Amino acid sequence: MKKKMRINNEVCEFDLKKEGQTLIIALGDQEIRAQLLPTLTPGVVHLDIDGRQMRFPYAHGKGLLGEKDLLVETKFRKSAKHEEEGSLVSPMPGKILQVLVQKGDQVAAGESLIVMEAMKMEHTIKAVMAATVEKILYKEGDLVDGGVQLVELKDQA
Amino acid sequence: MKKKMRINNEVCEFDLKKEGQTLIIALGDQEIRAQLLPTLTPGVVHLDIDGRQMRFPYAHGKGLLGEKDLLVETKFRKSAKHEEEGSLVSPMPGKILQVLVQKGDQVAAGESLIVMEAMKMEHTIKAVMAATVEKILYKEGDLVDGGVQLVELKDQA
Amino acid sequence: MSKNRTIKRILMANRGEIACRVIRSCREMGIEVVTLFTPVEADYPHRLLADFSVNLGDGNLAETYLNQEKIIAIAKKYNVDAIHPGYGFLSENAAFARLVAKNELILIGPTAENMTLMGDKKASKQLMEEIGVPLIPGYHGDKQDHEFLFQEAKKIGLPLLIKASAGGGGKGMRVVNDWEQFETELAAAKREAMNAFGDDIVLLERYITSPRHIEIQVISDQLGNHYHLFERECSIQRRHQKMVEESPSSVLTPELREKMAQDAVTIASHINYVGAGTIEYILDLDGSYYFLEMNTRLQVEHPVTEFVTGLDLVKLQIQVAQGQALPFKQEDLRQAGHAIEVRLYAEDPDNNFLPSIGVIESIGQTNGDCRLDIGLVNGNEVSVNFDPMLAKLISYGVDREDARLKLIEALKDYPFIGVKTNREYLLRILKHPEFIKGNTLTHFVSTYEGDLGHVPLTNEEKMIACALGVLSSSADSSGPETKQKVDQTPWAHLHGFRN
Amino acid sequence: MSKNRTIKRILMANRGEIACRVIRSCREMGIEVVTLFTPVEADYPHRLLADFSVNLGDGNLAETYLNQEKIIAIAKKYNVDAIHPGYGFLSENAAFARLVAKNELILIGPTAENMTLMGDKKASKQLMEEIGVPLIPGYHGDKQDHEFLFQEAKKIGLPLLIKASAGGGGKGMRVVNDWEQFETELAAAKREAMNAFGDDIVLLERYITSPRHIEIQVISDQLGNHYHLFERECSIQRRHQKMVEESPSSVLTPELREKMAQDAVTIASHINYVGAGTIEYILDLDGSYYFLEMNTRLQVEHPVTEFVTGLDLVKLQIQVAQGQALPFKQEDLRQAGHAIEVRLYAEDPDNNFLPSIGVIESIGQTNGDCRLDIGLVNGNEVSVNFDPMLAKLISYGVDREDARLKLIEALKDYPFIGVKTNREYLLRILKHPEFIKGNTLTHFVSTYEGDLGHVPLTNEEKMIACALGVLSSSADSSGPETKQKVDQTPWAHLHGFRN
Repeated sequence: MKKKMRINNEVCEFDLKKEGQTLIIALGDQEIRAQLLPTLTPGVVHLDIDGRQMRFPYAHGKGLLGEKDLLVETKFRKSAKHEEEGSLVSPMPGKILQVLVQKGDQVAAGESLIVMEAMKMEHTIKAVMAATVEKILYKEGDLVDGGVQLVELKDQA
Repeated sequence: MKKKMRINNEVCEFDLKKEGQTLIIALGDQEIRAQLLPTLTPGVVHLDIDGRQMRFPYAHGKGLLGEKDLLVETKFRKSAKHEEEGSLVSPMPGKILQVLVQKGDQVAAGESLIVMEAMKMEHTIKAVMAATVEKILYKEGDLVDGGVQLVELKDQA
Repeated sequence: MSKNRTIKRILMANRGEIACRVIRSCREMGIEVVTLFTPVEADYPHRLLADFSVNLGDGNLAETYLNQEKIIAIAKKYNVDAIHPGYGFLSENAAFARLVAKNELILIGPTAENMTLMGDKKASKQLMEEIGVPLIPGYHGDKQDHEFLFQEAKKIGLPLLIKASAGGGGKGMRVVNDWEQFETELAAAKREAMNAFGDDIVLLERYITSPRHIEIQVISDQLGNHYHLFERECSIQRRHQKMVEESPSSVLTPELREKMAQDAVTIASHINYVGAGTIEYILDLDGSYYFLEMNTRLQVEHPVTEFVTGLDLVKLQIQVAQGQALPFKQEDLRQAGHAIEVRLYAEDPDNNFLPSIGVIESIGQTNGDCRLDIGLVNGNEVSVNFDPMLAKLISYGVDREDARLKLIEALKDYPFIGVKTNREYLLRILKHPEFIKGNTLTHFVSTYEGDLGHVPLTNEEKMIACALGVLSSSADSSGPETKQKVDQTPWAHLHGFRN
Repeated sequence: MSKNRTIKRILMANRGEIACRVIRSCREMGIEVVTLFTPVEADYPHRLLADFSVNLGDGNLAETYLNQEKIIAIAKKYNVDAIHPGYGFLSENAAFARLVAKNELILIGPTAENMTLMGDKKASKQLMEEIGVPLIPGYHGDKQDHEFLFQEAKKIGLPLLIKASAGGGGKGMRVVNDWEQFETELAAAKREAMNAFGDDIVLLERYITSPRHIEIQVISDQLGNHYHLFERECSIQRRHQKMVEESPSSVLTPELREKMAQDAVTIASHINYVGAGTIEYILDLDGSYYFLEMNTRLQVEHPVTEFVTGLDLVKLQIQVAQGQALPFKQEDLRQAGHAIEVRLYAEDPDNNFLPSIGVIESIGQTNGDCRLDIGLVNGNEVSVNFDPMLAKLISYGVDREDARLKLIEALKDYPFIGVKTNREYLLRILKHPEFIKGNTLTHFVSTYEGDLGHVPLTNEEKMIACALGVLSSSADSSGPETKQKVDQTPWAHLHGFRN
C-alpha cells in the first residue's frame, strides 16, 4: 500500500505492509520492520526497529529523532488548508514592513508574500503552495498580534 | 453543612461552608480557609490554605501531607462494603496459619479473624467493623494468592 | 580474563534500578546494552531503555535471571563483549564467572578466584589473620568444658557475648560484663540453648556494645593498581537490610579512616582483586574495628561514593574490565561534601516491615536536586516476585546537615502512590535528634523504636485533608494514568538478594 | 546593610527559572519565599512553588517586575526580611538597592555603591588602571588628526582595529596588520563612517584576533573576606548572548588562572564588594587578558561553578546577606571535574535565531543525571512578554569529554514539543570537532556557520518517521495534556535582559 506523509515539511511517499504487529516500511530500495513497544512515560514512544529498541520523545506528530527535531503530518492532504494557514500566520507580535503581493495574484510555492518585523528582526511569510491570493488582511505599517492570519490563499487545484 | 470523611482510616466529621471559590472547613474550634490553585504537574494538587500556598502529591484520595502519608475517603459510607473488603483480602501470596473465627460469629471492629504467613512474617486480618462472619473462604494450611478475599462479613447495621 | 579488549556491547544480567543505572553509564560511553526481562516486566524501564531486550519467559528465578546457560546463550546470540551482573543474582557466583570466561566473554566484576575466596567465610577469616586485618575476637569451637571456655573467654576479654551455636533471635544469648558473672551466665546460656534448640554448644565472642557498620569501597584494575574510595557508613538497618547509607561517616577520624582504608587496600592487593569491591567492618565506640566480609561486586549504596568522589563506579568497572588502567592515583582522590542515601522499600514500617504490593499510580517528582535511582515507572506493578526495594534516593550537600535537609525535602516529593512504603519512616529517622547528632549505631531502629512510631495527623492536618478531599476532585481528573494489569505470577518465587 | 540578621522570609523580585532556583535553596534552608506573578503566569512554577505569591496585575514591565514601589510595598506587607533580585530586572539597579536599604530590608546582593561604580564604564575602567588590572589598549578621544591618531596607534600596537565611534555592524571598521596600511585604512574607515553615520570620528583599539570570553566568579562576605570560585568560559555566543558555558576553560594554565583570579579578588577587595559577582575578561591567544566589566549579581551560568566547586551560590548569597562569614577559606576551594551548561532558547537557529512562541506540550525528561534549571511546566505558554530562555541544561563529569557526552545524551531527552528551540543547534555545536578540541572562540558560531547548518533526515530516519506516524496514534492518546490558553498580552513589552 502506497502512503504519503509530510515529514519535516517534505512530502514522503513510502510503501506500507503489515505482518501481524509488524509494519514493513519501504522507501526507495530500503526497508525497515517496525513494531510498537509499550509506553514508559507519556510523551515518549518506544519502537522496535529491525530488532533494535529505540525511543522517541513524540506526541501529536511532533518530537525528536535522535538529535533531530521532527514534525510528522499524517493527514496533511485532508487538512491541507488548516496546515497551510498555519504558515500564513504572524509568528509573533510585530509590524508589517512590506506587502509583496496583491489580491488576485498567482503565487508559486515558496514565494514571499509579506515581510514583517518582530523582535527587531525581519521575518518573511511565504506561500506554502501554488495558489491565488484571496485576501490580504493587513497593510504596511500595521501592528499585528502573534498568531493572527495575515493572508488568505486559495488552492489552485 | 456537616460532612464526614475517612482520613487515614479515621472518620472525621467537619463543618463545610463555601464563600465563592473559598472553602471554610471547621473542625472542633479550629477553622481554615482553602482554595484550589492551578495545577503544575499531574499528581500534585496546589491549595491556598489561609493565604499560604501549599502543594500535595495527591491523586484519587491517596497522597502526602507534608511528611505524612495520607488516605482520604470521601465516599466511604456509600462504598463501605468495597472499602472494607479491601482489608479482608490477603495482602500478598502466603499461607493461612490460623482461622480464629467461625461462620456466624459476631465480631467487633478490630477483632482478629485470620493469621497468615507471607514473606516469612505473620500478618493478621482484622474486622474493620462490627459484623457477622458470613463465609470463611480458606482453611488453615491453604496457600493463597495475593489480593484474594479471605473472609466475607455482613454488616450488622 | 581478557586484557585490552574494547567493550562495545554489554549483556546486563540483572533487572530493575541497577540495570537502568548501568544503561545510563553505557549510554554515555557509547556502549550498547542488551537486557533481560520476564513477561510481567514487559513495560518496565530496564526492558525498554535498552538497545535490545530478551524475554526470558515465565518461570522462577532459577529458570530466568539465575539461568546461567540461558544467559550465556543470549550473550552469544547477541554477540556481546561483556556481561554485567549487577548485585545479587549471579554477581558473586564463581561458577558463573568461570562459565563466562570459558565462553570467552568478559565478566564485569572480579575473578572467579576472588569470589570463591571471599565467599568462603572460614578461608577469608584465615586470610585476615595472616595479613593482620582485625577479626572479632572469639571462640567458635566444639570443646565446651567450663574451665576451657573460661580460659578462652579471658583471652577474648570483656564485655563478652555467650551465644548458642544453633541459636538465633536472642535465645541462649548472654552478655558478661564482669568475670564473676561468667559461670552463672554460661550455665544459663547453655540451659536456654538446650531448651530452645536441643543443643547446648555455645560460642564466645567479644560483645560490641556500640557497633557501627562501616565499609570501604575499593577499586582495582588488571594492572595491579588497588585504591580505596573512602568509607560508607551503613549502620541504620532493619531486618539486617540497610536503610540509610552515608559518606563520610560521622565518627571516623582521618587516622582511623586511613587505617581502615589501608587494610582494605591490603586485602584487595593481597588477593589480586579486580574491579569494584567492598570491605565491610564492624566499628566499636573505642575505634576498634573488625573485618566482617568482602562483597565482590558493585554495592547498592555505591551512589554515595560517587557523589563524594565525583567518580562513576560503573564506568570505572567497565574501564577496568577492558584492561585499562585506573585513570587516577590514590593521591588524586578526595572525599568532598557529604552524601546520604535512603532505600525506599515497598513495606509497612508500622506493621513489622511487612512487604507491600500494588500498582504504582504516582511515583512523584522533585524540584530539588536529589538523585533517584529507580527501575520503575507509573503503572508498573510491585509484586512479590522481586526485591521489595523500589528506589534509592540520594542527596549530596556541602556537609551532612545540608545533605540531610535536601533529602528530607526530596522525600516529601515522592509519594509512591499505590503502594505502602517506608518513606514516612525514613523521614522519622532523618529527623530524629540522635540521627542528626550522628549517633547511628546498628541497633538504632530498635533503640529508638518508641520515637519512630506512627505520628497521627494534627487537627490542622485533618482540616487540610478535608480540603483536599473536597477540592481535588477536579484536579484528580488530570492525575497520572495507571495501567491496571493482571497479576499472572505464581506463588513462591525466589528473591534476588543483596545488602 | 544590616549585619547578623537572620533571614526567615525572602521576597523573590524575579520570575522564571531563577525564581525556582532560589526557591529550591530557600526550601532547603527553611526560609519562606514570596514570589510575584502577572496574570499570564498564574500557572507558572515560580508562582505556585512559593509559600506566598502576589499578583502584580497587568501592565508592562515598568508596572510589574520593574515597579520598585510596588515591590517594596509587597515586601513590607508580607513582612519579609530580604529581597533577592535574581539577574536582570532590578538586580543591578543602585536606586533600588538604596530604596531597599531605606526600608530597612536586606538586599541579597552587593551594595548600591558597588553597583553604581561597576555600572559606570568610565569610572570602572579608571579603577582598573589604578589597581593595575589590564584593559584593552585603545584611544577613545575626540582628537582626530591623522598624525596624532598614528602616534596613539603606535602605542596600542598591531593588529589594530579602527572603528567608527558612532558605528556598529561592521561599517567603518578596519583591521590594520601593517603600519604601512595605517593611512589608507584610516582614510577608508573615516570615509565609510561619514557615509554611514554622518560622523567620521573613529576610535582605535587593539584587535583581539582569537578572543575568548573568560569570567571569574567572586564571592565576598561583609567581614572583608574575598574569594574566587575559579573561571567560567562563555565564549560561544549568538547575537551577543551566551549559549554554552563551561568550567574549567580548556585553555587556562594554572598560572594564568591564578593571575586572572587574583586580579578579580583584588577588584572585589578594592571596592569592598559584598556577595556574588563576576569579573568578565576577554582572553587573547597569547594569554593576554583584558577587563571587560563586572556583573554585580548572580550569573545565569552560575550552575557550572556550583558543580565544579560543590557549593550552592544562592545559599552563600543568603549567608553573606545575613552577615555570616563565608564558611571556607580560599585554600579550601577546589575546582574538580568539568561542568558544561547550555541555554535552551525559544528560537529558530536555522532562521537567523528568530524568537519563537507557542504552548509547551512536552518538555521531556531524562534518564541521565543532568541538571535542568527551568521555570516552566507542560502547558505553559512561551510568549514574547519575557526572555526567550526556556531552560538551562547542565552536565557534570570527571572531565570535559565525559560532561560533553552526558549533555549530548540529555539534550536528546528534552524535545520541548510545541515551541521551536535551539536544541538541535546546541547538539551541532557540542558535536563539532573544533568544540571537542576546545577551540571555542567568541566568533565560533560565525566561523563554523557552514558546519552548523540544518542537517536533513537520512533515508532511514525518514522511514522511522513514517513508522512513528503510523504506529504512534495509539501512543499519542496517552501524551501529556496541554492547557490551551488565550494570549491576553499586548504587543511591545520590555524584556528582562541579562547575559
